[in-house]
Amino acid sequence: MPTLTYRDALNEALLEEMQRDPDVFLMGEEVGEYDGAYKVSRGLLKQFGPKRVVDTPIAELGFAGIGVGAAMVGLRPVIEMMTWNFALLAIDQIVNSAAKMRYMSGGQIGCPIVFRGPGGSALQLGAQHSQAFESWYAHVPGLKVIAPATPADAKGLLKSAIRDDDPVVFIEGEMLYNLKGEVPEGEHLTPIGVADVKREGGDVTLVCHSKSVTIALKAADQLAEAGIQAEVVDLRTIRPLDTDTVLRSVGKTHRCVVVEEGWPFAGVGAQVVDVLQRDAFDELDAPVVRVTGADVPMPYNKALEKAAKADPAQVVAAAKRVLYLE
Amino acid sequence: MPTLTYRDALNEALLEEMQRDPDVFLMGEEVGEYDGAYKVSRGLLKQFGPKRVVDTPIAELGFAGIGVGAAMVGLRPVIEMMTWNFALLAIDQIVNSAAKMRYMSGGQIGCPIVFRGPGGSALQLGAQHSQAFESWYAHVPGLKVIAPATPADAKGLLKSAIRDDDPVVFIEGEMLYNLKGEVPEGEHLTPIGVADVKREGGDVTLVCHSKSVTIALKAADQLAEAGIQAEVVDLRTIRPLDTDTVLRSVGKTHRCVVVEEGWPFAGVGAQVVDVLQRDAFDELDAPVVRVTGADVPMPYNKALEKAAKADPAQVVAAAKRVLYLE
Amino acid sequence: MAGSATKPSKAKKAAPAASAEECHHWLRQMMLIRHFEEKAGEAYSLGKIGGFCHLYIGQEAVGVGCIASLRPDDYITCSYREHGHALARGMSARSVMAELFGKATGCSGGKGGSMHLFDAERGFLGGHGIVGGHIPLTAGTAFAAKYRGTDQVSACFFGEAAVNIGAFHEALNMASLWKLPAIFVCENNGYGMGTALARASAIMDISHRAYSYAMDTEAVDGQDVLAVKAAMDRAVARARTDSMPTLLEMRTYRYVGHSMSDAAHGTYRTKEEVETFRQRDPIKVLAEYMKAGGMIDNAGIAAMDEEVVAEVADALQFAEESPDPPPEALTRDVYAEPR
Amino acid sequence: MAGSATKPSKAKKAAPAASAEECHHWLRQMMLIRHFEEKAGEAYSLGKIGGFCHLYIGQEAVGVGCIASLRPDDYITCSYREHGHALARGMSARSVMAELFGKATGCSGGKGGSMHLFDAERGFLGGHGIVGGHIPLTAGTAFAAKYRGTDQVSACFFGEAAVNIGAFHEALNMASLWKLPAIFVCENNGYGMGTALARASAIMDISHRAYSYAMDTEAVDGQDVLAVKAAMDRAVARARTDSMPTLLEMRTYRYVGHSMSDAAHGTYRTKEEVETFRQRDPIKVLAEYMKAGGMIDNAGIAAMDEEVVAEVADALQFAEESPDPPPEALTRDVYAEPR
Ligand SMILES: Cc1ncc(C[n+]2csc(CCOP(=O)(O)OP(=O)(O)O)c2C)c(N)n1
Ligand SMILES: Cc1ncc(C[n+]2csc(CCOP(=O)(O)OP(=O)(O)O)c2C)c(N)n1
Ligand SMILES: [Mg+2]
Ligand SMILES: [Mg+2]
Repeated sequence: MPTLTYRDALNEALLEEMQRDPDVFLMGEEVGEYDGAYKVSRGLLKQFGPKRVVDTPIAELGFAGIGVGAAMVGLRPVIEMMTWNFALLAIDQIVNSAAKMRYMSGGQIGCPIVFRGPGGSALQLGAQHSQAFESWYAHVPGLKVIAPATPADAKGLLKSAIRDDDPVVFIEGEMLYNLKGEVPEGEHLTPIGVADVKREGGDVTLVCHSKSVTIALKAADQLAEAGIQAEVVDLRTIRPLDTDTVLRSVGKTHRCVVVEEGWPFAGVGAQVVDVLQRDAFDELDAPVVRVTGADVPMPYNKALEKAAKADPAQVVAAAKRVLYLE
Repeated sequence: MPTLTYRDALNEALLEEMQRDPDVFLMGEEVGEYDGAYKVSRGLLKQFGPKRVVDTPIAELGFAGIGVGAAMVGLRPVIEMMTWNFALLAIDQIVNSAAKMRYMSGGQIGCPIVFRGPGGSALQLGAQHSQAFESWYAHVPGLKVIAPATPADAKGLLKSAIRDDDPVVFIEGEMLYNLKGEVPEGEHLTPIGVADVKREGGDVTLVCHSKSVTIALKAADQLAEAGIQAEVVDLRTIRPLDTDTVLRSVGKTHRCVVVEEGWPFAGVGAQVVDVLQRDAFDELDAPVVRVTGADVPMPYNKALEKAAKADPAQVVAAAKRVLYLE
Repeated sequence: MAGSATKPSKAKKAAPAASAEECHHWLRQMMLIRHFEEKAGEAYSLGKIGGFCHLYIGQEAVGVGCIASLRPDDYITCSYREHGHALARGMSARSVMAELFGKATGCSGGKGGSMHLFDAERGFLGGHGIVGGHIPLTAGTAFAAKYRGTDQVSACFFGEAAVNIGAFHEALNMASLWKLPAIFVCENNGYGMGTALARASAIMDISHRAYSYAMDTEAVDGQDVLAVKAAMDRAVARARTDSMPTLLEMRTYRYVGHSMSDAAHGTYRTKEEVETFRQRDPIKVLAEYMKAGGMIDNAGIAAMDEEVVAEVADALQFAEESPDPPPEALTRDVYAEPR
Repeated sequence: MAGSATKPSKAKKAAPAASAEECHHWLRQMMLIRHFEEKAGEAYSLGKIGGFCHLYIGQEAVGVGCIASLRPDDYITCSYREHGHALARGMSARSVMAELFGKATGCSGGKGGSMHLFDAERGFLGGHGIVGGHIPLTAGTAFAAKYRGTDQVSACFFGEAAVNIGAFHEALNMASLWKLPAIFVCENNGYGMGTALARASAIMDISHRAYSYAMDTEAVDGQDVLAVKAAMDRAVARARTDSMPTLLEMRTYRYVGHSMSDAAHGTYRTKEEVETFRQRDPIKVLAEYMKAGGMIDNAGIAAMDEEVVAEVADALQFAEESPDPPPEALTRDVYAEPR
């Protein structure tokens, strides 16, 4: 199996799906001639031409709506948001048009569209360029929300998302683009709504997604040195949430830490906790502890930014807390 | 003490604060000549003139940004969103400009602004006009989020919000505008971030806000008939969340139901549950149960809409569940 | 009053010829819409229709004239004020009224309502509730037609207040930049709810907004269905053959309030103003043209009126007797059925 | 290549007179900005500056000429490409460089960074990271000035790609509708990241977009600081005395990549194109004008250069030696201190 970067795995998914289905097209700022602001769409313009790889003006609300209109009549647009921070301008088209079209039309008109791009923080991009909005989109019925952590999942889930008949919010990560990993070739379709145990362990469950999977795996290694076996459950899909896999793990470990990059209030972790405290009430030997981004706008300064982010040390401390070791 | 409708209590707050501080002005669609789409600003144009009661074109992103700009240089804008569904178009100015201005500027430039208007569902307005977004705004550091349930709180909290030096998202309710209640005259300032026990009870805590307070109070009456005394805790402010008052109540009742109009996934209730399961882990005799809006876009049909909404019967059933009576 | 709507200016072009048969069809359609809306208003007051309900009384010529110019496989997206467009597109009075009543037999299954009428087979891609929100959708369906190489065109209907919102600006710039086969029809009825045009836009000549996008444009007398049809024909041809978009400003007027919860006059416009504009009632304008051309007489008009009254009465009864959607409809169509 | 920037056209007006003293001041400012940006680029490559960093090399005349026309109590809001405007406004090279280094002594306390420079006392209301997002903010500060009855004006600086976004359309319509004392300065440097103007806007003459808002407008040679100053003076006067807004299109060019992570040429424009535009380097244009007018000679220019080199070197050292913000700064200024 070849080893690819997360970026190239996404590129491969786009390439294969555009080859497979002529109705699939890519639209967004700098996706064509510039080969993508983060090079995810490198080579696609050359391969498919300007009709199917469409560079746009800076007008997120407009081109998100154009994507929805095209999806309403049967095309399968992939709309790139240069980053999910800029998608706030387009959120009316995602939430009021795409998410509701099938329901409002009594089932007549669906919206098979994928909105994709990097979310969350990178390094010192400041308050307006560092936000993670998974919990916002996962709040909305009619949307599916996917946040892959590895190159293999990135390819498999993007292929599944493009073939899905519902609007999908697909959140990548600038800090993940260079991550390397083995990626199955060809028809590698990862099911939507299915979490993945990335590391087995019996002592504590670390629920995570996207970048926080890397954090959780590092924490798990450190915990292992202290003789604690952590099970790392990568949600992969935020909505629909695979509560069974999480419950199965917590049923085994009886202790849980939820790790996410975003802000705490009503974040993805709050929903995971809500499910666990109800459906695993008798299984939990300790309250679920969350590790999140600091509840502040992202500062520019390097040291402050580091302090604002979830990291392995905080996860290790949280794990020890639910094990009553600290 | 006079009895006012929720609408007139808001009107009184606007009138008093505009009289008190010449820097306070009201801007939004139909707030002036039309006396407000829901008549909340009735008479203000006549009293203060078009300089301070400003009708706008339909351009939410634009006039929300104009409000932020005016607040950056010391005015105190009250920006009316005809409904919070339309504010999705302005959410970049609320989240990327208003919420971050003080932090990005290293404390130099604040943003004393109030965005207000009706949120949530009314009767048969359909999917695009019936949404409750409290949890979205409460997710964002830098914002305060208020959702009053009664005329007295509406007046007291709007006066406090207008005097607050931070951006406030103030969510009213079309179905609350006609609610009557006693409203203190003059300098009635309700503190932000303080919940209010609207009904004492020792058996189960019903946490609620905005319209769900009315639902919880009705449920409490029905429960009382079954000999169950429910304590109704009205959050009033969603961010900052008054966890002390909630914990105090749950410390007494050991059982909790959280009621909200919005969708379940990562809703306000999920955050309340997250806090309770951790800080009241040993107090809870049963998992916290939530009653929310159905996880669907709002249908138009009357019967389906009714089925989509939280109601007293569901709260009674939930209360009995946490009391292991059902 | 704050200022009345822009005076409807005579179309620059000579009154275009139209066959007697076409005129009959249009007259009947406009009368059907007028009567349908009057009855819908009554049903609303009787509590049979809930929520918001925006009537099309006074603007019938725009919907009828424009949609008459379209092919069955063209695409249409509208704002919430779209009962007339739905009927003009051939959706039955039954299916539209049943939707207003929230019934399972409604064109959106009772889940859309007055503001969200859909008929996929007829390319009727909705009523939409966010002002200007559907303008990019039209650019999207036009993009799809061009992408597929069909010569379908896409028509968008929105009000004059929508030209001041970001979605209008972004969509028209891209529609022109990418030469999309779209016709953007602005129904300038003078008011956005209670706000007269002069209080919302820095320019009164809305058609001039097209210059920012190097887009063809025309201001048209929206009360004259023949003028509307002729202008739309030009725009449709431009889209279908040259794949070029057009902005049409239809100068029209609504005789009723913004919605059922807004008075017809007395707050932001006078009774006199409404009466003045009623002089050029689109139904009267066409009827007089047809009578002058010997295409119809008063008896014919009366007969036609009886037909539409019957059709609407049937639709009301059908809606009344239709069942509600079943309880399980609540959770259906949130997502696609898994394949 | 996809297409070069719009050729800078000579300003219609005659080259305006400016005093020797003013010219000296502007030449020094432009040289300071040029040198500052070159050193900032180096510091970035050495890892002392993180994140995004957008340099102003080539566009100095616009910031200097426009801001020279403003009073100290006027308001300025910029995009993320605002180092030059900050220096032109009088913010010290020290405070700006320290902010780029993320230090506590930076103009935003180290928490804003390159894209978010603020100085409340100087009315410098930020760099902002959302394209077009600060255009309504300028309309807001102009609204505030008019509300208070002061004759302050508000200037907004944004790129040519920002004219295609909704915030531009909505803000300019309201600024014109309410006659707000604002000057909207579009710095048309030909590209929005890698997208040439012709691939983003349906019209190439950006100044014509003002017609949609009945707003005064001018296209100006952005490489000639005198022409820039003269045009800005006209716009500032219009705002200060008549409270009328203006759209100024400054035709300029950037000699470096969009940001530090974008090559100066080779992907979306050729080296030759960059060289062509370098012929009209704004510093060269002013220096030649001054030499021709006997205001300065090469020795004077060299001396001035030494001064700015020293000033920037001092700023670099200051930034290097300045402390990081303290750890508790993380949670400060999220909300106001309770009164
Ligand atoms: C973004 C947005 N803001 C506000 C509203 C509330 N609203 C509904 S219709 C309307 C007036 C629209 O006027 P116009 O565009 O002229 O259309 P008309 O109703 O006259 O056909 C307003 C303000 C909305 N639906 N969407
Ligand atoms: C809404 C939004 N979309 C995309 C981006 C990413 N981005 C930052 S600058 C830029 C190009 C802007 O070009 P222009 O407005 O011409 O300004 P210039 O950089 O040329 O000064 C883009 C696409 C952003 N910051 N905001
Ligand atoms: Mg109108
Ligand atoms: Mg540019």
